[in-house]
Amino acid sequence: MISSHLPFFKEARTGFLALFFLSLPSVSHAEGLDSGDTAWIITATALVLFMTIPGLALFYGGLVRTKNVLSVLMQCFAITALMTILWVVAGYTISFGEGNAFMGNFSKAFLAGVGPDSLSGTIPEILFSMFQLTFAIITPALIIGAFAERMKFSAMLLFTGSWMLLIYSPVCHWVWGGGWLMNMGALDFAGGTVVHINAGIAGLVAALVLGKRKGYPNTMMMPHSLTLSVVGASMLWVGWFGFNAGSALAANGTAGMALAVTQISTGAATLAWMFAEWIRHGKPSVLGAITGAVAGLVAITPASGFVGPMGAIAIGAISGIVCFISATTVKRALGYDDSLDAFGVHGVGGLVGALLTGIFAAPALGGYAEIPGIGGQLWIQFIGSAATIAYSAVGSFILLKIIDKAVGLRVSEEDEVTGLDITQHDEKGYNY
Amino acid sequence: MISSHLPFFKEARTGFLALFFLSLPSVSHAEGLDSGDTAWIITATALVLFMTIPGLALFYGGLVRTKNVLSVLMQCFAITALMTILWVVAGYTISFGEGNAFMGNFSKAFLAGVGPDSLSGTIPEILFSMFQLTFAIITPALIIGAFAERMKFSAMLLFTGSWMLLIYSPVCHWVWGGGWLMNMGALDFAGGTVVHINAGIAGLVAALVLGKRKGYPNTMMMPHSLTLSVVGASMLWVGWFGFNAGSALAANGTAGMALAVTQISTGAATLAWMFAEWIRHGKPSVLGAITGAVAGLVAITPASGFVGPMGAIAIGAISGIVCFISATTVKRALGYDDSLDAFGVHGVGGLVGALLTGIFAAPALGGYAEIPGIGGQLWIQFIGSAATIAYSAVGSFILLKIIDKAVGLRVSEEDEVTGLDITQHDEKGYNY
Amino acid sequence: MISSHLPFFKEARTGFLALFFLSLPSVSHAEGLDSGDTAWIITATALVLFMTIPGLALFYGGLVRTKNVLSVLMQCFAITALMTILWVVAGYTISFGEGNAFMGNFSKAFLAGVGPDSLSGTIPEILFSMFQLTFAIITPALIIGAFAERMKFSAMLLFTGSWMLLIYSPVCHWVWGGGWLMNMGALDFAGGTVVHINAGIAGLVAALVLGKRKGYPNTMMMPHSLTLSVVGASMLWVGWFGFNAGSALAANGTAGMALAVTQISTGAATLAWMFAEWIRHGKPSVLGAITGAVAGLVAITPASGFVGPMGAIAIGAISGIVCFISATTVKRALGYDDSLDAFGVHGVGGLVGALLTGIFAAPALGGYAEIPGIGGQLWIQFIGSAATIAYSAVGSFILLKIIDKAVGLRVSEEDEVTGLDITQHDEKGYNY
Amino acid sequence: MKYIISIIKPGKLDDVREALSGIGVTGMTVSEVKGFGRQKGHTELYRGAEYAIDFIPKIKVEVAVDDNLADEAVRAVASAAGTGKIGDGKIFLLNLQEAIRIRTGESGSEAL
Amino acid sequence: MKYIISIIKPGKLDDVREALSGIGVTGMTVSEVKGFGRQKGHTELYRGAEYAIDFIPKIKVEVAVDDNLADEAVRAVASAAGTGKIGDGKIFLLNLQEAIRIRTGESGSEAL
Amino acid sequence: MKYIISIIKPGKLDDVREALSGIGVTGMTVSEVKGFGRQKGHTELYRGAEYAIDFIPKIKVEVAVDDNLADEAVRAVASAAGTGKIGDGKIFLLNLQEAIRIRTGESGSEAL
Ligand SMILES: Nc1ncnc2c1ncn2[C@@H]1O[C@H](COP(=O)(O)OP(=O)(O)O)[C@@H](O)[C@H]1O
Ligand SMILES: Nc1ncnc2c1ncn2[C@@H]1O[C@H](COP(=O)(O)OP(=O)(O)O)[C@@H](O)[C@H]1O
Ligand SMILES: Nc1ncnc2c1ncn2[C@@H]1O[C@H](COP(=O)(O)OP(=O)(O)O)[C@@H](O)[C@H]1O
Repeated sequence: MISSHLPFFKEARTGFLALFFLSLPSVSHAEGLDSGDTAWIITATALVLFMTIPGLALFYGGLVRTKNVLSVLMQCFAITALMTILWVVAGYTISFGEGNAFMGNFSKAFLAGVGPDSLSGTIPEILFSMFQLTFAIITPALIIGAFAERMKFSAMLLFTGSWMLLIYSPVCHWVWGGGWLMNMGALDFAGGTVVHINAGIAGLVAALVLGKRKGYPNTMMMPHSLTLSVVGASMLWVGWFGFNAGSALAANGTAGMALAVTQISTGAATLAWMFAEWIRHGKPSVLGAITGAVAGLVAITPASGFVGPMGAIAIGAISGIVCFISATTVKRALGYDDSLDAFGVHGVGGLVGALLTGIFAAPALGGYAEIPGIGGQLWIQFIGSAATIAYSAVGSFILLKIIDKAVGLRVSEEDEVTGLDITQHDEKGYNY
Repeated sequence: MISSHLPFFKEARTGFLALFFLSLPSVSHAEGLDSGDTAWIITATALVLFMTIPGLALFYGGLVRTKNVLSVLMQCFAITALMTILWVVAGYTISFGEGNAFMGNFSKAFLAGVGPDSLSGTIPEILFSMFQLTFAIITPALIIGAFAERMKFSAMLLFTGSWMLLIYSPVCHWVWGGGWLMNMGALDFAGGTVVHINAGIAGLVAALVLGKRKGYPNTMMMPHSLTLSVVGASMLWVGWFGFNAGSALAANGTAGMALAVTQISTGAATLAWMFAEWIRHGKPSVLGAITGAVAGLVAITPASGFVGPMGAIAIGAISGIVCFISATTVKRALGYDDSLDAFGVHGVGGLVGALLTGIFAAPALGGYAEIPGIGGQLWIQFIGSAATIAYSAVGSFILLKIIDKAVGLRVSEEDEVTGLDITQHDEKGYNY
Repeated sequence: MISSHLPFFKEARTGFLALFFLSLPSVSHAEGLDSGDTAWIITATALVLFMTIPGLALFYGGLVRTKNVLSVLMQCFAITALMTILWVVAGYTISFGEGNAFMGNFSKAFLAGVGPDSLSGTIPEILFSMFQLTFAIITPALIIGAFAERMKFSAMLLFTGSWMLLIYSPVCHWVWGGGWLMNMGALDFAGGTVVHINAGIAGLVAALVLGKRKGYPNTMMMPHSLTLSVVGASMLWVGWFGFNAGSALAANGTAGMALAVTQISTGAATLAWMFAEWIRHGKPSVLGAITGAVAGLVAITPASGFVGPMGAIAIGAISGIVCFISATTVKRALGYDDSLDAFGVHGVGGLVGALLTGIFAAPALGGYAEIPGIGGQLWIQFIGSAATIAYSAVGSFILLKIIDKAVGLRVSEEDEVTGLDITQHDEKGYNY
Repeated sequence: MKYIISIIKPGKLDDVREALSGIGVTGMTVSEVKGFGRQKGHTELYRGAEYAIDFIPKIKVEVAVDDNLADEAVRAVASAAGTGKIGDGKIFLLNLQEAIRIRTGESGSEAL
Repeated sequence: MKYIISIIKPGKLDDVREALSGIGVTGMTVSEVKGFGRQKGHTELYRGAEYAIDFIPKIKVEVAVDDNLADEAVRAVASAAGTGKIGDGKIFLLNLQEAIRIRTGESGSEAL
Repeated sequence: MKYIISIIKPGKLDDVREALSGIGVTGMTVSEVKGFGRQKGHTELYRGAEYAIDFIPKIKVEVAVDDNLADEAVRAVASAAGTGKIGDGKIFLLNLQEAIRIRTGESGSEAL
């Protein structure tokens, strides 16, 4: 059993590798705890929670029409609460329990055996489980962008809850919990496949199953407050340091580099989208700049512990352009209604990032991972992405169909016109 | 004299126990400083400040009517500034100066002797004093929810300032500064009595002394922006990690567990309130969900270093239901106008938490405190709560009456109708 | 070569002193890394980024008229992206490359040689470079307050980008990168000259070169949302802990004291401005309170590692009063249109702070710096400020004139009336 | 038919609505306006300068009524909105030539 | 000339605008209003209490038209705004004495 | 009595208010509206698509005046609001049958 405080281990190729071994029931050895690493991961946990509430809530909330703003905020907030309980009950153990190559066993259901003294590497395991929880919160929350403005609140709870347990947690186990993708050598530092491809594909499927919003695409559906969306995007940017640099699970050089490439990729993607739009439409839009930033954040996520500053510029710039095309031209051409571009940005950006990680992680290109050649690694990255896409698509489709039968997915047309705030919650976002 | 870097001491039953001993004038021994603990407490200090501005300011600010939004923001902001100076001058020394069982002496007035090299346990004492300051800021700020929309700004400054020095600081000394409740073994990890019961009771008294808002309860007084309130509640949730996990005063397993139970209790309370309201009124409201979250945060506060995940679920669920009843049915029945439910959530939630701490801290129930049996501890918890209620109620009443005589507590009816923003500050919250 | 982990060095008179030596190409010695210090500086980096987006963006965004809110948010956001790339390319090496007394050389262009293992003192150099980047982002962002509501977006990008490389980075080198002011013994812990005087003067020059907004000063130009501005100011306050306490580059007593004096100065300045206005105009305004807070934050910045609590009260109170006068009476008298008081608060507050640092850093006045007598230090502080003022004024003027010739600085009068949101970005801040 | 435009205090809308419903008015349209009459506004502060704000928030209530209800409607509004204090508001009565209910196409007083 | 005030559903503005443009109306003024007629409002929840909100958001469209266009304009609005459901709205027709185009000083039907 | 409805540019409200006060008008009601006439709107961008926004923000000023003040009031508004550019606005004059001051119950021109 490898001890987690060996230096090379902290810089290991997969951010969460340590956990697989160390999350086994273990006697307390608080001497192995590093207060600096612990300090950083407590903070990172706060940052990633902050990404969902209020970060993502505001980003998405600003983009919908006034009559639906509360519904979006409420969905993010309720997801945060619901995933917390489900994670404690079963999500954590499915993801990080010992188990087999496909899912964890139930040895850690209800966080059994995770006391204040159990360690995961150099940090308390209870802290590790909470850090991971924040990922299990934001991933289903990302999906809601695809079906915003038309799904029933009850159906949304059922879908995101079951999705987290049955889709997210197994994929998390594959990649970070000692499952088959981890063993195959797939590189996913902070969640390109687990989080972004996974959520993006689920969003696309949900958008297709639910159908378009009434009036789409002919009616203008302008964001009711881009001001809020800019605030939300800014919070996502800042919080993403917790996401990516936190995935080092330590306060060390890998964390520092993960933070740096996150910042650099995001800067590059923001500029890329902005200039692409400026050239194409004559003006750079604010919505473009902030969406570009999110694209850059998404794309660097799987790569963040493995690439250097130059790789970050490349990944950022490419993802900015590709997502610009996918969220505008492609979406318009294909005609599905991914309301807030959950698929167009997270799905597509996650895929771009997962594949480019296989390229720019190479030491020859300024990366820091030991990989079996760019071609070989690309193939592994492709397998990881394809498996996630397939599992997420099929699984999400089945869940949606079952819930549709059970309670109905979509609000009535009249309720959609009135808005979800009044019809689902008897409240309004603003009473000026 | 017990050295604070002994492991058992960091996990001591009262989060701030170390301080009583270590805040004595001490020679600098910077070798005792732990950079990881210090890193976390700096961050925690930032997080708890963030809870008040902008967190609580937004939560409360969104709940009032448009014409009073600035008054609420201004009250939170001015309280932050005022408490800072008063704490430096006398609050810190009353709370944590050596003194007797009831209050500290004035040896640390003006932070005398608290240089960059003095330590409090493993962190700089100056940092400890600032971390504690953030508690002394948010506690009076919580009270303003009870008298929102009708108190004079001048009276508010006088009341909160004198209250912090004369009510908060002594109670802080009782519980954390080496006073009688600490010695009796009262468990209050992060401020169930000191902060929440204390502020909640002061709020109730203030609401009664000031009387109802004109038009209450017949006129609808809808929150002018639930959007802002959701943002504020989200910030409170995130910031509360600083509050509770910071109260471990170290980056260790206790901090990790405090963070975890905070998250879990809040999730449980959010869901509890949400489903309770869903069942009772047919729809889950956003205001309910976010208030439920705050109730869960409040109730877990005293328990956070002592209970485990299962205790957290219980405390969260119970506080969610109890506060739902207290802020709706009970308030309506009794007829007082606690504008933003400072008492209904913080007072009641704090009491629920203080008592349940005595139960779920028991190792038999998954807790981590050495207690003299559940019954014995419950009795101690009851004494602590009762003493705080009595002192806060009487003290607040006297202060309010004196200030009413001196400058008048309440704005004129006409000013109340016009709104506090224009009448107290000659400004408006929005000029769209 | 002095090793940076000697205790006295961490408390060195110039916060960033360590870097000059340690940022030389160095072999990896990860054993020198302190995880606690690293944890804190990662967090501090997040906090300072948070100051710009969304902090400053909201503070400034709330102060403009509805039709220009997005333009301000977009400027802050685009600056964040642009500076990130420019800093990686050349800004970092101009600031912290070895070079001469006036600027760094290009040895670190594209962050050459800054891998995950290079250290800067006890933290990874890549982290140090990112922490510094956040300063290189906020400084040009501060300037936009001076020319808000009238500058072309394209001109703004050209100006802030070239200004960061040609004005900010050299001054940064002078003071923190081993340049002449550092060698002379100028005290600037976290950026009184480098950041605030520098940005404030550039803002004044820009306000003069661009001219007044149409209608100024006769038309009322009320902040469209003081609510947002209070939120922004609150975020600045919290984030500033990263700015000042982060400049200790370690989690130690100096960081703790820097945090404390930041808090105390800000409290004092808030109250000072508030009471000054209350006395003069009969009511304390919210805009006054939050601007006072910013003034206090600005003024304590250069002093934050060197002064004690009493010095902080003095610096805060003085800066609150002086900035109150400069942003109201003086601005009105001189007639320039510094839209959001970038000069009146940052320029003036920075100067007040830079000079008072020379006084209150003296151990006799409760400070912690070894200085050559108050008079001598004041003279050095004066030289540092004067040099920054001169260089920034002349340099900014030249850049503005060149850009005016190239693309034009100011939007057409019609576009100014319509608002920058529609004319520069084809979007609106709100669609309620 | 008459078209009655009333400018009232914001807090009086509920009373006015009830008074009108009471006499059988089944529909009305309201909007937020600002105005001034004898009642003066307030002062706002910006960067130490005081600005006089002339306009005060008011509510505008529009109802179309049959001729025989007009007087009663005016009286109902006046008594419901009145406090005897400055700023109580005004009522304006215009002649309404035609009214149409879009849903049914009914016109004239049947449409009200 | 006639002054036509139409209260329509928010989602129907574009249709109404096009219908009016179609018959040659070259200008109009719209505002956000709230109202009720036969259509009732909704319920809002606050701290466990339910409040009935009577008023529903509507759009008010005002157009001044020449006499000979008036009937056609009313018909255009009615058919563009109608869905046959409750809440479709109302049209009110007032007599317009004079219209002036500020820019040119033109008056009467030339000003429209 | 006359009821004068003026649609003006947002930036012109202060001038119009002063002009009207200058000729002895003691009250008025304003509201925010959107409209179009000859002046066209602007374009807004969303996800790479451009949308034409027809409506431009305007201010609607309503004043009730005595008959003998009507012409003067119209002229005052016209000259204060005019810039000679497209989008200057329009003035509509309606006949006002009755006006009531709620506070006192005064009616007719005394109520203005
Ligand atoms: N002549 C007028 N024309 C249009 N609106 C008016 C006029 N006079 C008053 N109003 C409207 O009525 C509101 C109430 O007027 P108020 O100050 O109560 O008048 P008074 O003091 O004469 O009763 C004003 O705010 C304004 O909106
Ligand atoms: N008598 C009236 N006076 C003024 N406005 C009216 C009147 N009746 C209806 N309205 C306006 O028309 C809107 C639509 O009315 P609606 O409920 O469709 O009436 P109906 O059911 O009679 O067709 C209402 O919301 C209100 O704004
Ligand atoms: N026929 C009309 N009916 C109602 N409002 C009108 C009409 N024509 C113009 N308006 C209003 O007047 C405003 C200004 O019109 P404008 O474009 O200046 O007209 P013009 O170019 O004919 O002078 C418009 O935005 C609209 O609100």
